[in-house]
Amino acid sequence: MRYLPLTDTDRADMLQRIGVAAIDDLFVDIPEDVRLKDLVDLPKAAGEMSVERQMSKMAAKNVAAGSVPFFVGAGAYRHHVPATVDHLIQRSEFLTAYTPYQPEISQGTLQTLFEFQTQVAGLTGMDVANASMYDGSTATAEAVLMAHRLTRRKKAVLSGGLHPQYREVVRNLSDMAGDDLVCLAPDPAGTEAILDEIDNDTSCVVVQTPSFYGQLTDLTAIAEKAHAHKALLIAVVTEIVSLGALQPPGAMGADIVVAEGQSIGNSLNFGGPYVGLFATRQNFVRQMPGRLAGLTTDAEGRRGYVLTLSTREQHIRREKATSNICTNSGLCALAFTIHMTLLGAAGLKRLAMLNHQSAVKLADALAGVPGVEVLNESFFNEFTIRTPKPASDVIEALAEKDVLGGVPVSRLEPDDDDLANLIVVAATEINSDDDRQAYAEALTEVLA
Amino acid sequence: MRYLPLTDTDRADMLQRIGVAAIDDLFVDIPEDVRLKDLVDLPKAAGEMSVERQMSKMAAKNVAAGSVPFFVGAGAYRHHVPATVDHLIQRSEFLTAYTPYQPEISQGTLQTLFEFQTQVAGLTGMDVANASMYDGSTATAEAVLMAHRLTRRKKAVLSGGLHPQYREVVRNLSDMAGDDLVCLAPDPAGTEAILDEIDNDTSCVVVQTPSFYGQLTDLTAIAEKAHAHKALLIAVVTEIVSLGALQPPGAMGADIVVAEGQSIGNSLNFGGPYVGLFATRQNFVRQMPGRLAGLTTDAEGRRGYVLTLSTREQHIRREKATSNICTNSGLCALAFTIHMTLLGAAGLKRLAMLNHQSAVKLADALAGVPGVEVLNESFFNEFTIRTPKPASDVIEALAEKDVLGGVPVSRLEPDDDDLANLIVVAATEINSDDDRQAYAEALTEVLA
Amino acid sequence: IEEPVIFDVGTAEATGVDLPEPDSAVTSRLGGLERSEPLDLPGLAEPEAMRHYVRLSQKNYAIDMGLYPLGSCTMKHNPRLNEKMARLPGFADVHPLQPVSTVPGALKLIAECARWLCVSTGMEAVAMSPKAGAHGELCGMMAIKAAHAAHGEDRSIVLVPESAHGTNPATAALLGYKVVAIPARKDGTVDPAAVIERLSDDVAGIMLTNPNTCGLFERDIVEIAKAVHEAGAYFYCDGANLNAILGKARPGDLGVDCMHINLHKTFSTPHGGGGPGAGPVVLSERLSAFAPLPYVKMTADGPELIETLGDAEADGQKPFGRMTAFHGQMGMFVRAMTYMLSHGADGLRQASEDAVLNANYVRAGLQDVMSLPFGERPYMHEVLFDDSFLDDTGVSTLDFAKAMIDEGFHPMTMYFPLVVHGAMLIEPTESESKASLDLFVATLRDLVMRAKRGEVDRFKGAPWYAPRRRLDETAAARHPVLKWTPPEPQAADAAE
Amino acid sequence: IEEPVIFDVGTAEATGVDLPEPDSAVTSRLGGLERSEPLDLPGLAEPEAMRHYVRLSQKNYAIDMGLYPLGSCTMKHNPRLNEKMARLPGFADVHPLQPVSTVPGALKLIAECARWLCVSTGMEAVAMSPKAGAHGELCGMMAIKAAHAAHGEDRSIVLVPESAHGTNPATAALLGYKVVAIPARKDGTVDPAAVIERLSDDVAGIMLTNPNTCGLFERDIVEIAKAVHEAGAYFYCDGANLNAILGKARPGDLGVDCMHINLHKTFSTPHGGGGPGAGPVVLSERLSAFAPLPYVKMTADGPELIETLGDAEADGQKPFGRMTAFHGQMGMFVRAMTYMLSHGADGLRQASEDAVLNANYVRAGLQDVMSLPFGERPYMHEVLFDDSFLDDTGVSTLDFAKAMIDEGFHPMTMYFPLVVHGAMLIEPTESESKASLDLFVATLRDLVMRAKRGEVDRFKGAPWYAPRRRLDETAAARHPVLKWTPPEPQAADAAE
Repeated sequence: MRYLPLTDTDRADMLQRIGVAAIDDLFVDIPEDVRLKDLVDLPKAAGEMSVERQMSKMAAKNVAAGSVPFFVGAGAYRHHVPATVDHLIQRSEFLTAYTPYQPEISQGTLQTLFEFQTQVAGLTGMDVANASMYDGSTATAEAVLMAHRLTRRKKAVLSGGLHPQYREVVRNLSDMAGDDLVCLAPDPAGTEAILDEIDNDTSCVVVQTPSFYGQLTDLTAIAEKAHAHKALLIAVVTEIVSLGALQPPGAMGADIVVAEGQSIGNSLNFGGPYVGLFATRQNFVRQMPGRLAGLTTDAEGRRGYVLTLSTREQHIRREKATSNICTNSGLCALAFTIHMTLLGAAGLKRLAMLNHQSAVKLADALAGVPGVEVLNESFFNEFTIRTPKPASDVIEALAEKDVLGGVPVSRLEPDDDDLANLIVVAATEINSDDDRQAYAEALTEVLA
Repeated sequence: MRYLPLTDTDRADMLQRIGVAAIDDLFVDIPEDVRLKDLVDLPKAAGEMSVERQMSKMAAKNVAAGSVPFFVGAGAYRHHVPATVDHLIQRSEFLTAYTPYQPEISQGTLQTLFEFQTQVAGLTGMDVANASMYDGSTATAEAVLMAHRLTRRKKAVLSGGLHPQYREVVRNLSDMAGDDLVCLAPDPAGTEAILDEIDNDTSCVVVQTPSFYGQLTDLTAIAEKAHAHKALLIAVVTEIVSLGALQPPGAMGADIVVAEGQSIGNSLNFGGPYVGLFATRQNFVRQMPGRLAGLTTDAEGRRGYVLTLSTREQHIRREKATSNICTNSGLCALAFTIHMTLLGAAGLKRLAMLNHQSAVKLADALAGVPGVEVLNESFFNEFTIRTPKPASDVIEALAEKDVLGGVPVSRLEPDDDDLANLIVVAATEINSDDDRQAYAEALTEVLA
Repeated sequence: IEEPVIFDVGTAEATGVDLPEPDSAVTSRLGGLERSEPLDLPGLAEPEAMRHYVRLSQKNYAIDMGLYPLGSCTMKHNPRLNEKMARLPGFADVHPLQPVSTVPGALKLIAECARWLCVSTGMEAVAMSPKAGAHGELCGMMAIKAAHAAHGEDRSIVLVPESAHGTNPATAALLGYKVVAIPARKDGTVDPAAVIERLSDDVAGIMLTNPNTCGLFERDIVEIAKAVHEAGAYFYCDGANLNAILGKARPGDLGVDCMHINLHKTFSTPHGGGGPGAGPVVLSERLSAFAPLPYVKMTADGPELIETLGDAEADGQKPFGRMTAFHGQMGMFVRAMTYMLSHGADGLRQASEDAVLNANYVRAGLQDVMSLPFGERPYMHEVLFDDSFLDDTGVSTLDFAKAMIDEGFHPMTMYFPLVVHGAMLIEPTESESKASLDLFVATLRDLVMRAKRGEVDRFKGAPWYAPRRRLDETAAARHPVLKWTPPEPQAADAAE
Repeated sequence: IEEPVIFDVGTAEATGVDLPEPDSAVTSRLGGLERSEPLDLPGLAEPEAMRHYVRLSQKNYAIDMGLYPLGSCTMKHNPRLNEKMARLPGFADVHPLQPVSTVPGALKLIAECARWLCVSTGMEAVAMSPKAGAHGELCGMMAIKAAHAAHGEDRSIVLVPESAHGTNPATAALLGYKVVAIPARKDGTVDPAAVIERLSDDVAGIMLTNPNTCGLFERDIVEIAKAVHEAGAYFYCDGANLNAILGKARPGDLGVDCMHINLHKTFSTPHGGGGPGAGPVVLSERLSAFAPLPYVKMTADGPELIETLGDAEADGQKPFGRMTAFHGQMGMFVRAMTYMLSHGADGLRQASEDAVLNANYVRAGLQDVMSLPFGERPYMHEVLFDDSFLDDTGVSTLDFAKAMIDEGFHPMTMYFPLVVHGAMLIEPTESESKASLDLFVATLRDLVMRAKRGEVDRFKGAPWYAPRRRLDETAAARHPVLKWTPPEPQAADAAE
């Protein structure tokens, strides 16, 4: 087997050195009646060519986003990632390193994390950021837990503009931990009265911007009301590219910003791995979950980086840790920071404008399709349309015409009939005029 | 422009430091009437996404070998290359290094070349090998020149089993250099009387094994006759995998062995870049063209490698050099040596047997097609068939059925009507039973 | 050469991407929320960015450079075939919410990966979505909580051995459980009597690692499982060390109810400097109904994606909820699947055997000079030493580990598990050749001799030959500097 | 850590590939030529192979690590987009002899690449097939020879300036020409009078590098070309330095008849530790008919591949023959095309300007402490110093270069061109930032000061901080060891 360097001769020599007769003599602690003779029902080892064929066959059955006009977003976005990014993250020294617990031989990972943290703090307009979380949805749930710890309250208020699956993740953890939760009704147009839900029991208000439906809302008033009640504002961003054009949550009063960072540097990957961003105020840092890279000096006084504030973490505090998380999304964070460095402020700003313009053009094109209504007056690169037919049927019909036209809201909110005809549609810099036209034409046909 | 780090501010500062007013003040030596204002007729700079689309569009118009039953060989072969090979050759330290003229900071390149040379010498059964040539065809021409230098004769005898394009490359250089050349007629079945052509004017005899047509021949008699006349035997191998199963030319008396190394570690690449292998006897080393890595020690007595015997080369000897070649096919040689190291003797032997068996099965399958005759009794992974129709028509018709069935000899030998119905067919480990069956069925239909 | 931070060298104008000019004819619809302050993030042209990250990478140690004997972390070879497969457009360029009719291959991949995990562990079902090992722990314990709730029970205690990974108590605490510790036996394993003593109808479950963090197989595990089940509780097994027994024993046969699987440890997905991982949780028949959303169901018509409560209930399931948006770490499933297909049943078993063989070979090579807290007995995939062999040398476990860096090795896991003093946990994995282990053993023996000969300074000052000398972690934690800030003059301005 | 050679660690049994068992039912048809002696090549399992090559790579310097100021070699940034495009299956997985009907995109690529090369150099045609720069030189000189032959002439002399690359005289000699040297003017350029003096009806052509190897543009080139043409000879231009003038001047306008283009120098295909390169040759109208086979012709119906003499003659061409099997360095064409599309006309021009700007910036930064043999005049893309600034220091050019290694830089080109004593030829390329050049200049200034201060030992012993100290090249050449041989005891056996 190509991955196993021991030869049979080696094995025999080694058993002798150990002083046992057979390999099973090392497995004696496994009760004999449960010791396996073999793994049945599974095939034997296969060569690289054979494995590649089997995998490629499965892959070929999927419609790759790049092969069709593609407008699916709703929390994951297709952007162009420079070839340099994927090349660099595959370097052995990044790809096959462990968590940088030995900082003297992990400065590469540590410095990139330090730079990543600085970029995330800058982007979100916050004081500090951690070294990343699993993804945006779990980061949101962790933010709620963090708010509960900080406020010593247990009630979170979730906006109806929050991604439904994010809501479910928060709900699940709240339910399991016995916390309270107020979830507002789905809010495509951004008209919910969330201020009315904030009271002195409120630990935090969780608002997504742009909302799941694409709507843009100024969070300032929500932050003010929350702060007046000593509650925290958690801002959720699922399209991080938007912060190239939009006011950052930090500037609107957010106390914690969580985001899905997939859009920068990472592929769609059918939903994972992604990279959660997590930023907060300086004074909350010791309640922030996740890893942190910090600056220090070595024995010769040279600048260097280490993992720090680990006393918050489970391997020190065990049941008193800020979270049970003991990893980050290191390689995805690396992809993020490399792509972000290539973009720079100038590149990100332009990228954001191209995304917005792509969406504006698409919105205009779709608004011209008979029977279609665009629900959002302001949006970034995503918006919601209402069609005269059930959205799931429309999307299927579009797919048959090789247009992937967005996400039917009913897929995520199956129980609300009012939402049955809504589609969340995203456009990015990858979409050409041809793509947009193909969509409008296909939609016209489907609705005819 | 993403590849140009200077900003306009930098440029202005630098011009000032240099002491000129404008960039064109540095171009004053170009006569003003031929100085360009702009490159017309070519498009402007394009972003990565745009370039990727343009290139992908061109690529998509070609039928990739991996997408169809594929039996094309004739000097380039499709084998499975482990993913590790391509990963490693893309490491910055290998990919973006120059010729190792500064050995102290080039030990990576130099040691791999030293290992490569050892592998090539071992495979071919020769004493020494160089650090690679452009490809098999140019290596063949260089071998002939080397033989001329060694024998101080000017007449080369080329077997009719030599790849026609190799023959043309040798012929071109011979013509241009004013040397003599005897080219035997195309010899599909290996029946030519080459011994009769060897005389006391002969510098070298050039024989391909397996021949262009797939035929296997024992070179021993040719070597004996050549040596009896103080001529040299140059053995040419276009399918290097064959040496996993076959007697190496060195064991059959060859004085120089040249080969195309593409089969190990390298893709088809529509014909290039490939990697020429070049091996010879110890006493001929100072007349061998091309680079050589040699062992030495450093100032602390540690083992190390350098480019050596460069006094043969053009940068020292100028018009007296062994060749005008001043490069090798470094990265392709690296791919070769990595793949060869992964294979090892055991892997190469097995790979060779799988290739041979694939060809035997294919020969039997095609021999069963009405009207088809297999011309070679012994072969490695390639053989020649005769069909009742013109080969070029047959191959086109097969292509329309999505079978790439080999090379019509007439494509390379258009002037010989006897060859018009011959097809050179290759089978490798990539071909499955399904592939072979598809070929036989398609051929049956085409010939019906 | 010192590598500057991007903030020292980049500027907000510079960029390493070329994008078309925005269309001036398009009117923005940003609702007045345009960014008001310019973003101050540096950009670098592509050549500079390339060098920055290449040079930084060269300051890292990695598996591809040498032995990485981190006990319990399982740093094994990461095949590049896995990376290649994960980048096939049909896997990498597929959106989690594009129509299910356009992703049958992706669903098939998840289903196949799930099948391999179930079959090889002898379990009924698997929750694929957890994002990492700790997330899988959370998922497993949620399934247990959901199961108790479904039976109308509200149990408050979880039993956790002292040797457990810190995530175990942290996970239990996160769900509101009270953690009761089980002390280790003298031989490093859990005493069934100690478990039975603590079992009650208020105990929700036990969290056990097997093989445990001392590298030992819990030989009374079947008895413990039986007792746990009889008390109406569930048996959570931390699967961090599954790589020692794959193909040799199935957790399902041991009485395990749920177990997370770290795909990066057992199935070679890359550690990537700290993630991403993936933590699918295999579930016994008793718990399988509670698996979270979403999941892929194999039907005669092919794989079917169940992502809503309604569909799950129609399928007879009672999912406790959702662990994450979308479907889990697809990219890791692809890599793990590639690894599993490559090894096959025979290769997986051989890998476990080689891992155990390698660990015991290291034990045999070092047991006379280092100290084995539990004696010279067979270990599984990792071997635990304590620091008593360093008594009176003045060299600490930390010093010893840092000195290994100077010899070209990554240190082993230190000070874990907590059950012994100055723990050194060595896991070579199956990826090491005999020659590699021989060099490692010889090097460690040499270091031990040096420590015993009194070369204390060499150890205290180590590492000497790394990109950095020993770093001051205390100072970093006391005054955390977590991001770059402009140098002083500008800092003064910004502070106004 | 010393990296062993594979022959020390691998065995003939070990392998890093898994292949199916050969089919025992198949009878071999190898005609009795089966290998009789077992092949003795070592194999390594994949993890070991990975480490071997990763560790070896870490002993290399590379552009991706820092400035690589090798004059005349043009070590510029290699975009990874080029690598990605070259690996598209439609380019990488296409056979040179598969039916032409199945490769219209590949032919289009060659035709497009050819078009860009012709347009940007102002030439009529291009021979795409030469495999490298020196091969392109050969091709160009063959075209000249063929043209003379077509006119019934058999000229025997080629003029080559002293400053030429060694390949120029080697190429001419290979074709049987007698090489006549043209001395350089005091200012480093070619004197038209010296050329005219040597022209005769026996002169086949002149081989000139422009910009020349001193980094200077041959300002009398138009006059020289005119004289050459009037003598019935052809003007071969060595295109190694095309990267200095692309978009600023077109060789066609200068009177050039043929010029090879090193795609790796001007169009950023990777140097790969010494190749592969690619050396397409652009040809003037006077030579275009003689371009070798094969070539791609653009027709209204798309690209057409001409690969036989018959087809070429039908096309009105008189190809002199064939340079190589197949169609040339396709993989390099793809990379160069990607680079050209990325830069566009404006970017190519800007790159030349930046290359020249950077070289002159280095000149300005060093001219007061190092010595410029041709004075403080504008250079093109590279600047030539000589060693007179080291007079009386006891430090040689070689020492100085090796000391640069200790400062983290690759040395410049040394002892070339031959026209000055102790030449040091520095070419920073357009890929360097101002900050990078500032650091380089400061470092060199510091080294100069140290040399002048008499720190000779530091230089003589350099490099101190490289993977190897100075290597004994003389010993290597005196007793060449070109391959690994088994250690002594076995060697004794084998020698029997």
